[in-house]
Amino acid sequence: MADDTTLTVRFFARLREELQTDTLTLPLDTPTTAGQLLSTLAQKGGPWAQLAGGQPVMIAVNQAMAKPDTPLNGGDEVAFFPPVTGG
Amino acid sequence: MADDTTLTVRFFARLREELQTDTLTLPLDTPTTAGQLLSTLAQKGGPWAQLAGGQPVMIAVNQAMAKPDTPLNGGDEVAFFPPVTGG
Amino acid sequence: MNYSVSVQHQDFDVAEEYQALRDSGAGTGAIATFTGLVRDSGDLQGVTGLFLEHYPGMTEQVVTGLIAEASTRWDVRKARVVHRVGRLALCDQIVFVGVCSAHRGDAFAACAFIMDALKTSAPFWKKELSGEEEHWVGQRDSDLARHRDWE
Amino acid sequence: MNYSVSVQHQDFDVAEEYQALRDSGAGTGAIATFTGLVRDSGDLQGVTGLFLEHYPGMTEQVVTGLIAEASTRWDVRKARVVHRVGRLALCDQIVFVGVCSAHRGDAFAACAFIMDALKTSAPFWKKELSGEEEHWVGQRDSDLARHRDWE
Repeated sequence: MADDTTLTVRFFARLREELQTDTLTLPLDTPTTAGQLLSTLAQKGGPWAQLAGGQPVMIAVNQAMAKPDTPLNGGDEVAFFPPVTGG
Repeated sequence: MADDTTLTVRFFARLREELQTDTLTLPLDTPTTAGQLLSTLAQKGGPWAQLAGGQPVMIAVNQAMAKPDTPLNGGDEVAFFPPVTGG
Repeated sequence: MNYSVSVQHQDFDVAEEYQALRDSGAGTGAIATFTGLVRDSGDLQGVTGLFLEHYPGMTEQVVTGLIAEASTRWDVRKARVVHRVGRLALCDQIVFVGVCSAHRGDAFAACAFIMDALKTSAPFWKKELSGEEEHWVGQRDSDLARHRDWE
Repeated sequence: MNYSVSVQHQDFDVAEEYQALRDSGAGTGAIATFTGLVRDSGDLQGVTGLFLEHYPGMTEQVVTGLIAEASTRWDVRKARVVHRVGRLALCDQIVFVGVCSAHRGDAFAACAFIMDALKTSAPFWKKELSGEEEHWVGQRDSDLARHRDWE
């Protein structure tokens, strides 16, 4: 459950499968950005390392497209996913 | 009934109504063109005069779009009509 | 390439037309359709109906030629054109154009091309009816320009 | 402007969608529709089905935004988008986009714009299935280029 001191992080499609994770709830101690969060997650190693480079990762913050320098606030929902391919 | 010595001449839409004619069968004595036929018909006067100028008249010969200099042969079907407005 | 053209007095059923287009093989990824309806304003305001006339025989040849031209320019797996003639009421269906292609770009382009080209080269004429008033519709410069844009 | 967006597992009925679009008032002269189907070849050959995933909540917002953008650029009297998710078989319907306008140019443009923009900005992901094989589809440069062409 997201509140003012946590972030909800969601993964979709190939990323969801490779990270074997669809949702994480993380404490938000200090101001950060979507890009910094990606770097932090990449340090978990294994399949998480791909978040630091390689295949492109798209970012949404509160269900709107965002960029690596988009600031994150407590309670935000952040999502990481591959380029979209619907239709 | 068209045969080798006659032309069938058809009129459509506004022209058909104003000329009060949908089909004419004319003898074809000498080689002619669609444009010459238009001039000849315009000489009938009254509403026929419009065929010599004024509003644009489109021409088809044997059911394909044609031009004033398209030659006419015995047995041909010639049609005169206003610009098309379907769809 | 599979195609069919009908000019008819009776109404058409878009559901049936669409089902026939869907039955065009597993290579079809895209179906684009267009339907034209009788609107309440054209050259006249307060249009209550239309009367449509055509040149039987020539119409079918011209429309078949437009479909053939579209299929040389784009991937067209199946194409269908239905055009009504006679007296139509407000909101009635006038024309249907449907195209199946492998990809959406081809389906949209071929469908729009056939419709635009039909407007300026198929021998149909439209008379607007508004109460007692009747008015043969004039050709629109915008229609000629849309057709030229495909050249 | 009247619009509606659905993301659903179940199939949709183009006949029903078309009837709802027709019911858009006597000012509508043109209805353009697009339907996407599961094709037998994509990144893989011999595709037997697809699995489609989306981001619930964000998808609806993005697609609604695309319809709103289309309606600032063209006359849009009614617009409808249906997109399926989950497991789909060969030849199944994937997506429907329908637009009503006064004129055909606006209907075609708005319908094609919504479809092209959806492909590159709505959070849907497609996995191709071919027998035992599974493959997440990559974004196509041609799709990005088609979306940029509208800018």
